[in-house]
Amino acid sequence: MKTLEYEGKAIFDKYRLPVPSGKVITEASKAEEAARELGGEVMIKAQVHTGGRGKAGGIKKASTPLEAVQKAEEMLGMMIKEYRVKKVYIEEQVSISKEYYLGFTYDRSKNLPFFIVSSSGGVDIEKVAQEDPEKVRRINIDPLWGIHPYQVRREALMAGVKYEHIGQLVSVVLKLYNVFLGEDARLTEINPAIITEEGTLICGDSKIELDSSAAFRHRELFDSLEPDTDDPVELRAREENISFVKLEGNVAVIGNGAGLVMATLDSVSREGGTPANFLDIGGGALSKQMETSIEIALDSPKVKSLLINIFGGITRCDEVARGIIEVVKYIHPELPIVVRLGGTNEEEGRSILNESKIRVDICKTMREATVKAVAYAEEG
Amino acid sequence: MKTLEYEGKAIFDKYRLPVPSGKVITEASKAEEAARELGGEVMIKAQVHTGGRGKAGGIKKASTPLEAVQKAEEMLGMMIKEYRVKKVYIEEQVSISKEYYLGFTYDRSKNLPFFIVSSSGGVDIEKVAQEDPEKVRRINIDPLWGIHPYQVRREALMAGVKYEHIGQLVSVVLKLYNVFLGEDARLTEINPAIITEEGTLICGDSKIELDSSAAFRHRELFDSLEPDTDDPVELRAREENISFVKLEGNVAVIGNGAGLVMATLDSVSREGGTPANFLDIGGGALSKQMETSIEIALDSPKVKSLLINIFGGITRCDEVARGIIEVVKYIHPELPIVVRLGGTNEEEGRSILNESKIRVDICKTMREATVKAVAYAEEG
Amino acid sequence: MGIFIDNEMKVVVQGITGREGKYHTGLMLQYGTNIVAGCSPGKGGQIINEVPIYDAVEETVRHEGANTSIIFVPPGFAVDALYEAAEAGIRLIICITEGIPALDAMHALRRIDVIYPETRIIGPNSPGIIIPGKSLIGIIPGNIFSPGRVGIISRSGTLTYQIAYDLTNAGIGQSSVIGVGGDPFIGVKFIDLLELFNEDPETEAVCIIGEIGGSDEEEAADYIKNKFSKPVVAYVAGQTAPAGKKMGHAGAIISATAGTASSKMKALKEAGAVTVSTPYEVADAIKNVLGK
Amino acid sequence: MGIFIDNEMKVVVQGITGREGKYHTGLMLQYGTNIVAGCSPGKGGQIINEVPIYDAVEETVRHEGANTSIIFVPPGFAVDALYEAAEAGIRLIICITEGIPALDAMHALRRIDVIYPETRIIGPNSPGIIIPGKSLIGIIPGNIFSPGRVGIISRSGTLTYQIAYDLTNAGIGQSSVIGVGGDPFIGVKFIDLLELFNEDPETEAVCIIGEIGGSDEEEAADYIKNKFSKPVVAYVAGQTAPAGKKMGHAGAIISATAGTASSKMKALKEAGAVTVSTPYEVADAIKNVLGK
Repeated sequence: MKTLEYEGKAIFDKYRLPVPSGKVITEASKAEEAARELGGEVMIKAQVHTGGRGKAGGIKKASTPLEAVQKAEEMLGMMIKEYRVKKVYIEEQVSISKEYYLGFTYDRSKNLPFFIVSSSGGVDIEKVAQEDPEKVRRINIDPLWGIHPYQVRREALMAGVKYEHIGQLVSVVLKLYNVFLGEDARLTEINPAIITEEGTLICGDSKIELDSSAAFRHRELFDSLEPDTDDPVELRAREENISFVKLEGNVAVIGNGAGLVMATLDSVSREGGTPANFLDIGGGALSKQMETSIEIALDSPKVKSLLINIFGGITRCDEVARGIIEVVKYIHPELPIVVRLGGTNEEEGRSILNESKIRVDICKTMREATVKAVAYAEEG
Repeated sequence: MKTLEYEGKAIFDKYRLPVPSGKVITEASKAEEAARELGGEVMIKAQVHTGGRGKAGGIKKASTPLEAVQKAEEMLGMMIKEYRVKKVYIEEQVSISKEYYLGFTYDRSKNLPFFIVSSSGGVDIEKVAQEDPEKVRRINIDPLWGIHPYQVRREALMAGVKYEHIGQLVSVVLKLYNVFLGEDARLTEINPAIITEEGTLICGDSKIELDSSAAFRHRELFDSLEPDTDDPVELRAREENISFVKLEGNVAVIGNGAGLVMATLDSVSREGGTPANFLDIGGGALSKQMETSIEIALDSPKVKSLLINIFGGITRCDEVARGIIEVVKYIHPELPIVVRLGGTNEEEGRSILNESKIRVDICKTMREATVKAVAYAEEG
Repeated sequence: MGIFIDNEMKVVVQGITGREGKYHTGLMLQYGTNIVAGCSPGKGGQIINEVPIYDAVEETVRHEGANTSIIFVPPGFAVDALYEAAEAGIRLIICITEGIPALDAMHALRRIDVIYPETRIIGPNSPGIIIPGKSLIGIIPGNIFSPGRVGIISRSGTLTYQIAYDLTNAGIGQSSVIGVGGDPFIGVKFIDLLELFNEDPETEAVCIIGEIGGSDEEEAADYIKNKFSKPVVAYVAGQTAPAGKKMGHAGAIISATAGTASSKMKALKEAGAVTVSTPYEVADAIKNVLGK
Repeated sequence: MGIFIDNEMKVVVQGITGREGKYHTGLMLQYGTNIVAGCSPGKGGQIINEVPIYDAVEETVRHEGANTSIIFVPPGFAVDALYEAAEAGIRLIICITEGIPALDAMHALRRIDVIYPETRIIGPNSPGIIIPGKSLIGIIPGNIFSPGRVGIISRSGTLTYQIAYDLTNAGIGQSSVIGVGGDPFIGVKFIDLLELFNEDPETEAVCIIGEIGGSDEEEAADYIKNKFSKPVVAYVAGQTAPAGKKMGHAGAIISATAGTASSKMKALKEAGAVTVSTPYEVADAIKNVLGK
């Protein structure tokens, strides 16, 4: 779950990280009062779940409250990549004498978090790492050891941070690590960490990715966050707790188990088609979940066929077959549906489907089913 | 630094530990409004830095706001051991169906904190440990491992806590450990942890001992706490950062270094006297510190002689001698003073003192000085 | 008997009184697994499926000699169960629970690694281990496996079943099958298992079923190149997955710079593994490497 | 050369630019201690007392071969200095700083013990170590010590000087003198030092200077009883101290049930040590046990 800048900055503020004052608005008319409260000269910043908004016109200066209204008006409703700007953040302007990068995320192969510092902030850190590797330092953190000032100091100096900024920077980094741990983040970033002309460090932007698995202990926060997608189908899938990712192709896919669904997408590609989505109905799910899944998978004009690939393990294929029949009878899909049932009681499952006379193609192997679904999509 | 009940409960509340509502007052007339706000039937509890206040009449029930005023009036100003009651806590009454004991402190020999749980609460835990050892369980905590619900559950059940209370108890214990770590405590105790007649766990009392060495990062809290002594001399010593403990004897003692001062007290006893205090002027301290130290050491009618025992290491005895002369000339003490200077430049130090003609006895050895100071005290 | 499993294995089921725990305990017992106890705080003294229940894992070790644990406890409590098992002296823990917060898992794995270095953890979010025909600790459907000489290591449940079923139908049995789990932080990794399979006399060839995300496959490739002496067939799921999107498993995310299926396949291929691009090509590839 | 100290010792002073650090560096150099570097963040490149200064301990290890550190850093930063030294590979750390929060010290000692088990920490709140006539790492006044064959281990600074001075005046020299520190949580304890003195060919007898609080003396007594082969003279300060009051040192508090001077003296006496009740009786007792 990704936060918007203003959401992340509110979290930063809770941990006493230095952030500029600001106010989020959804109507341009509110920009005037907000700008006035913030001292007149402000930044207008589009709140969207994507990077690169500066280049896309999503960050503007305004010198007067009226100019703030005008800029907010231009910005609200515009598109940045696939995201529509629904909120803008009115923030006090800060002078910039230097920009650093500070971030935490984790290294899966070592099962450890790591810290990155760069003396080149305000730009994409991956790009800095490629073009100016000597300006970027990264260290793994042993969670039993913790992160201590000497480490931050050492790495920051090696990355080219000026000594006069080290004191503030150490304090900010330790707080940022508290955000990382305390909020169950997958990633926390301050980019840029601005040194103002007065020499004070302040967080120019915020980036936080939260771990949805930990939502149960951050309920209030999660409930308050803007969803990080605008897509109504993805939103619905989330509500129904269905694991769904929209893709660009025309063969809709439903399967059970993340690995099997990914493999089904691979198979669609391999047989010359293009998958329209990833959709894992999960283990043990039957008619209700299947019904919603089919609705979600088919909710796109691009989709030309549906491939249901179920492997029966503990849940037997005969049970699955009965579930499919119930749903298909009820929702009457108009597209060709190919069903493949394999595993426990697969033959019983297939004969139940056959006898039901519902309009689905029943296949024995994954390859056969995939080839058929791809062919339907090409025809359709 | 020990907290009073109401101070500890405010800390508990910050960590979301369940505490009854209450209000601290210093004038009996305020008890009426407090009691009314708390529902009429309240407890009146003397806030003093000592245990056993229940037996001493420092905890009373009141059934009406007017009775609360009357009880508060009786209690304010009374003495409990050597402490005068200056504040009382008006607290809502809670019903009691069971009382447990929960506490954290640390084991110095293992360099680890430990947790204690007992199914017998509301009484002195040391006494329970002696009389009903099977009702008390103690486990060491490896700070790298942490304390986890399974440990609390296991120990609590073994100590005889009822299973139906375990869920709440685990949650309270984990929060109490957060208090222990988060506030740099030497000890945190909930005794009793009350199970009400409705089956809810609530903290009946609070006991917290804070680590003064960590005061620099809890400045606001430390500044807000009542001092845990009423003695004006001890209070002054604290203000002056002099390490001072009042004792019962008549030979005042000043020395440099905690070990040497303790050893000087031992020597006074060994030579048949009784020390009046412990006072360590610390390393490198000279005239100003010596002046205050002498004032503090002599501020008791019991004191009949003063023994100054200084060992010159890095700080040389000649420097110390000059410091003593300056102070003694200025404050004109009327009691016999015995000074012993040993170590670096001890002979120079002694001749400087001798030549100064100030009225002090100068000794070469610690034994000689001690014997002399004890003899003076007996005479005086 | 198989990877991690010998005749001395005595299993305690943590969370045996929950729906999943109870159900799969029945299936494991049917398969012949030596389950000696269950653990469920507050339910001590009960008997479920003829298995005695205790309040604490430590009691199951003391009274029943438990040395292996399987965890069915919900995500908010599963890490506590891991700690409890490790402290009680359990030396193999299979954690089935899905949805444990990543940082909880990370802390637990590191702590247990440092304080109880003898303890091995499989998962979280693992389907378990099966030694076909002999023993099953997990939620794997035993009926689709058959005894034989091909080892399987996998990050995915259903996909493993799919591939094992194909092998079984092709007459190729399996020696040991281990699901390492689909979470970002897991205990035993591919490389640990390859070391064991390298020494395992029951195993002739190994099938690796990878996924996007992380770098376990790359590390495995490195090991295969330098030290592994048996033939390997590998399939990595997610060749069509876009970067930054979670594909079902919490661990199946391609980051901006690493974790793509093609980089993993490339590494494995260069290390000498036979790689295939769909699961239904695995059985033939295994036949080839075995020379059948 | 002495306990913990050999000819390979190369000392870095952490906090060398502070008042205390600078002053005592001068005294240590005068005494002949091999100080190779100082560490003070932001002051790297300077030279103080002919000692080169670096920003990080790791650099002093890399450039000067430092293997021993002495810490003069203020309480709020001292624990960071401990961590830095341990990570940099320093294997003996003497922490002079007084007033470190107890839980900080506890965490640091435990972490370093687990992650860098080869690292020994003396202190915090230690006056240091002296090998009379050879080397001094600490704030101990060197002039009052003399070379000889009596080891001293102590929880107190000035009291150690007092007793060592009496010994020197009585013609009894010292082999190694170590102040373990007056804080509640310390690294090296009496028992660790007794093990070393037991094997030390330079030492004929040991003098233990204890204090109220904790149980180090009791543990030492246990070791003396069972394993220590040299004569011991012991004095425990604080026989007249009341329970619950801090006697100067943060560690010198008698708890309700343990830590009294009399219980410590009793344990030491029963273990075979000669105990005395004032510091000025130590020198005679040492003469006696040495048969002089």
